[in-house]
Amino acid sequence: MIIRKLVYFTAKAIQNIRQFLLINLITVGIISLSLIVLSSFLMISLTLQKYLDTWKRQVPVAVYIKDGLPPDETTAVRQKIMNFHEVEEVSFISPEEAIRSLQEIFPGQAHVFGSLKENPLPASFEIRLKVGYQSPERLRTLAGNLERIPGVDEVEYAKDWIEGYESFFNFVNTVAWTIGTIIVFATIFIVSNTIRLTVYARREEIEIMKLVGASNLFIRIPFLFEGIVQGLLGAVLALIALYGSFRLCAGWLVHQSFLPLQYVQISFLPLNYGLFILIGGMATGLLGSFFALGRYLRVS
Amino acid sequence: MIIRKLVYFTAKAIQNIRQFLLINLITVGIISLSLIVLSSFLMISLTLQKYLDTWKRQVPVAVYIKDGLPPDETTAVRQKIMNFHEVEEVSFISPEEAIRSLQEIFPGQAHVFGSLKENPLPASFEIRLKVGYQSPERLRTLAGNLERIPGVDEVEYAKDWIEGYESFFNFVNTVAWTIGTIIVFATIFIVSNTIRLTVYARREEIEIMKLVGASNLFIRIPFLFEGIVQGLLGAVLALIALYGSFRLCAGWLVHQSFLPLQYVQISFLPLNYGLFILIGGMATGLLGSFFALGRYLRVS
Amino acid sequence: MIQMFHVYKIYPPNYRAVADANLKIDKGEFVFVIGPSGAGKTTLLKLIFGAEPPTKGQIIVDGINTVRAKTSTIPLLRRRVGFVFQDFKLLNHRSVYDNVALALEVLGLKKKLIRKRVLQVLKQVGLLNRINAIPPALSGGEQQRVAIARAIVNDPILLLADEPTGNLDADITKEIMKLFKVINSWGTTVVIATHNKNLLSYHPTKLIVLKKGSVQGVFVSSHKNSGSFVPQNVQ
Amino acid sequence: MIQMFHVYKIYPPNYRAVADANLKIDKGEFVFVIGPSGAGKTTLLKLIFGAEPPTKGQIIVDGINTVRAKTSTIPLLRRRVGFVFQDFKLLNHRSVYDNVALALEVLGLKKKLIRKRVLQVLKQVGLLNRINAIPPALSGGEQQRVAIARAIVNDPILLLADEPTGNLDADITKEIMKLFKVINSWGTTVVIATHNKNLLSYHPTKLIVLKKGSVQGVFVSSHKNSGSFVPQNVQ
Ligand SMILES: Nc1ncnc2c1ncn2[C@@H]1O[C@H](COP(=O)(O)OP(=O)(O)OP(=O)(O)O)[C@@H](O)[C@H]1O
Ligand SMILES: Nc1ncnc2c1ncn2[C@@H]1O[C@H](COP(=O)(O)OP(=O)(O)OP(=O)(O)O)[C@@H](O)[C@H]1O
Ligand SMILES: [Mg+2]
Ligand SMILES: [Mg+2]
Repeated sequence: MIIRKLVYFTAKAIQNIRQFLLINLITVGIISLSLIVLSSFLMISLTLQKYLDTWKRQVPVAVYIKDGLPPDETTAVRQKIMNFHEVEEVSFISPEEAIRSLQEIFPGQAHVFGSLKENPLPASFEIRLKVGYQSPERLRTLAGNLERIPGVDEVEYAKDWIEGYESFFNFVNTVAWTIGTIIVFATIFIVSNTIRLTVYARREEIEIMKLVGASNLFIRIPFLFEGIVQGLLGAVLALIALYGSFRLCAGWLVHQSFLPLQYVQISFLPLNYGLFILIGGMATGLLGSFFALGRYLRVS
Repeated sequence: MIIRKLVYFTAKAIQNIRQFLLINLITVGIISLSLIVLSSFLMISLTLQKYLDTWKRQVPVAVYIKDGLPPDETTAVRQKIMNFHEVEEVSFISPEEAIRSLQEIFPGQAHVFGSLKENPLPASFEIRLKVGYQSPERLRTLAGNLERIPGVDEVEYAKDWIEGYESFFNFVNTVAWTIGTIIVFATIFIVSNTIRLTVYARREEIEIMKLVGASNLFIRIPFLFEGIVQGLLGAVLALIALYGSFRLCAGWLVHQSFLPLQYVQISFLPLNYGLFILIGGMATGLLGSFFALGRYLRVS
Repeated sequence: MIQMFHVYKIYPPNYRAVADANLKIDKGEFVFVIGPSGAGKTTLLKLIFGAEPPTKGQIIVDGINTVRAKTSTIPLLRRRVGFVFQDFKLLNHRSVYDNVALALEVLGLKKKLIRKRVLQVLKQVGLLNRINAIPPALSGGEQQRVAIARAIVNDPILLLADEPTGNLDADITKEIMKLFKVINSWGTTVVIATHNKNLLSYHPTKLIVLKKGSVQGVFVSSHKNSGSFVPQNVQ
Repeated sequence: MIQMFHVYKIYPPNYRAVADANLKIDKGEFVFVIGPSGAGKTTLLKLIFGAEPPTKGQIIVDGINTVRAKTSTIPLLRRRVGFVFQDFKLLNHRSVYDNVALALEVLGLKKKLIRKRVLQVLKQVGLLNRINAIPPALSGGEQQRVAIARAIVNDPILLLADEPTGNLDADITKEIMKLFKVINSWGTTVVIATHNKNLLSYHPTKLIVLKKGSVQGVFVSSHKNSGSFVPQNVQ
């Protein structure tokens, strides 16, 4: 019984889609384009975040060691640093290495540094942190803790830079969420109202169905099926179009000498986002049909 | 005669809008939302560009002067630097100032620098460039030219940084153009197809007009008027909504301690962009109606 | 079968389509509603069908008070009532077959059963050759016959036919009226609204005369198939 | 006024609605087209009106070959021809007044002139009291009269009326037919398609009998208003 009804309603929905082909194509097109805008936005803001993340990962923390610390104590300091769970990698920078990199930074003054009687620079450990531990507060606490290790003279990191970065990141994030929310709402509004227009164009059909004694459910179900199919088709088309242009763009971008691509791979939408688009498309189609019908089902 | 026709068609368009109020409201809503997405995107990418521009403006170029250059020759160098039209501002950094800023950069080693017998650092001029002269190539040529000034030892600028920045900027730009183009096309597609759906819902009207001997132009003009009015209304609503939320957001953002806002003011769409939205809305409405009608006017 | 008590239908702003109608139609009757254009015939039928709510008064159809009934019972009633609409109300994008089948699909019948019954009825109205055409590709008379087929396909207990032969020639009119008579003889109450006085030769059991929304008189056949009427007092 | 040469109308896939029609209707004639449901009456009228292109053959209306004419001349012809459609074809969202006025608006007349003429015609068909109603709020007969009003409002040189009294009672039918007669007496050629043989009492000058798409015969009144017909050979 239930299977027979399911078959019946599916057949009806397919029949409807074929009979109102133009209307359905337009609806699917609009759903698809709305979702393309939404998901290309998602994709790009994800890439941007990844990009900013790699930047962040590069923030080094320098732990300067007291002048003339014996080697075994230096090793002990290294061990203690390693014990912090925030720490990903530690590398030792001898005073010679330090002056060499300073010379690299000021190549014009290479001779000046070379002529120094005494190396003024201390030895240090350069620390790379794990992802997610680069916020200004976390860094401040970590620096304080590191400074308390015996044998450590001073801890330094690009404080200004990390704070500037953080605010920039927040800014980009806020912007992304704002646009994202606008786009999501716009998509829902546009899709549901597009469906409303198609239902408007078919209001006589609904009226006639009511006149032959069809229950609201009987009228509604094929429309809901249709909405789901439209939403699903729209989402699938959107994902296909996105994937196609992603392959094209990714191929092209790799050949451009943009710096970021050395660090970040532009990646396609992760699986869960793809599913989100699919389910979102179906849900909007379904709910759009549901609400669009309300108005016409209420009249006797 | 023409005025009478204009009055007639305007009256028809208004009558149509009133008689198909729901349809028109939906269309206006969809146009409006599409334009909101488009223009909030425009607004934000403009703000981002402004933000990146202020960053760029801060790139300093350092011109190191030969050791022990007499004051009058130093002045001559300054004069020659000033003659470059790229240069916006020149400031002299004495060796003492240089070491002081070095001490600031390495506060832990302050005593080390203090104990130096001889100041190893040369005097320099720090140059700020005018906007638009910060591309890597331009900087390279400028540096070469500056180096050829007699009395100049070496020219330095954050080469890596500027190239990294440039590629980031290009990346953001490409992304913005890509999304922008997608959104523009999506808007046009959605608006024109929404209008197509409304025309579909009214195809009988068109058929009847043809049967009483109306020319295609006679049928078309009220629809075009309607399209223009819908587009214009949609654009106006979009701009109002944008301006409203801009005021709200701007007020809220100022109270957030995001760094960028110290440098950049989020500004509303410039006048020409606003006009672009208005005219774009009208044009999409007009063309949407024009093409939507084609199909139904062709049948006899 | 049908009872109306002081029924008014006043269309906005203030147009009296039906005023103070009191009627009683018994099960198995064959009733004509006649009156000039605009008299309120269609409105009266729509009131019985629950397609328009009355402004005032009570209507009882097959024991159901359509004014007070829950909205969910109206569809149930309609599945047992056939209505031939004056403007046909056919689905323009569906074939003749689908249009007629619709009335059985809402009953949830099996496909095979539906097919058998639909073909049978389409044969009765002489449309077997147009089975796959859509209504806009039919002549006026053919559309009207589709509407008739849809109204009778589900063996209704009550058939409301609004000007069912307005687009039919004399021969087909005769066929259709015979069909209605047959259906009536099987127990279906039949109410036909028409302006065509020629149809009176088909011996109604009751004749309701409308004029400007008022029931001018109800005439009841003195004995079956007599064709002569005597005034009747309705309660 | 109208000439048809070997006109065929074959609807897809292969349905002969009109086959080998040869007709000649002169200016000022009062013609009936009769035939059973589905005979091709509506199709014939639509062919004359240019609403459907013939599959084969030539049609000349008022000196214009509608088959070969540029698409831009068809609207010009239609402005001089009135058509009462069997399904009315009224704008459902426009008032009765607007529907009738439309036929004058396409002529580009002044508002005042339009108003005068529309009110005059609506009075003739007895609809002055329903002037602001929209068609869905009218009875079937009222809608039909709006369609008639729209067809005659622009003083057409040719009036094509498809079943114009199918929804009208005897009294109003008489009024409308009288109106058609008056219009005809002013020089308008009138062609009425109907299945209602009663209308023959209105003395056509020519009677075209259709059956299954073929012209079975053309009968011409032997002398004016005689009501008797003799067969005519059409070229
Ligand atoms: N929805 C409506 N809104 C306003 N007035 C209406 C509506 N429906 C019908 N009327 C008016 O009510 C009156 C009766 O209409 P109804 O359709 O019942 O007449 P009828 O007897 O069926 O006439 P006909 O023989 O012409 O079909 C008419 O004058 C009509 O204009
Ligand atoms: N668009 C169409 N496509 C296919 N067949 C059509 C179309 N229009 C009409 N027909 C068929 O052509 C035949 C003649 O139709 P037409 O409307 O001319 O008949 P009619 O004489 O006006 O009949 P009625 O008296 O019932 O209105 C009918 O059988 C009809 O089904
Ligand atoms: Mg009626
Ligand atoms: Mg016909």
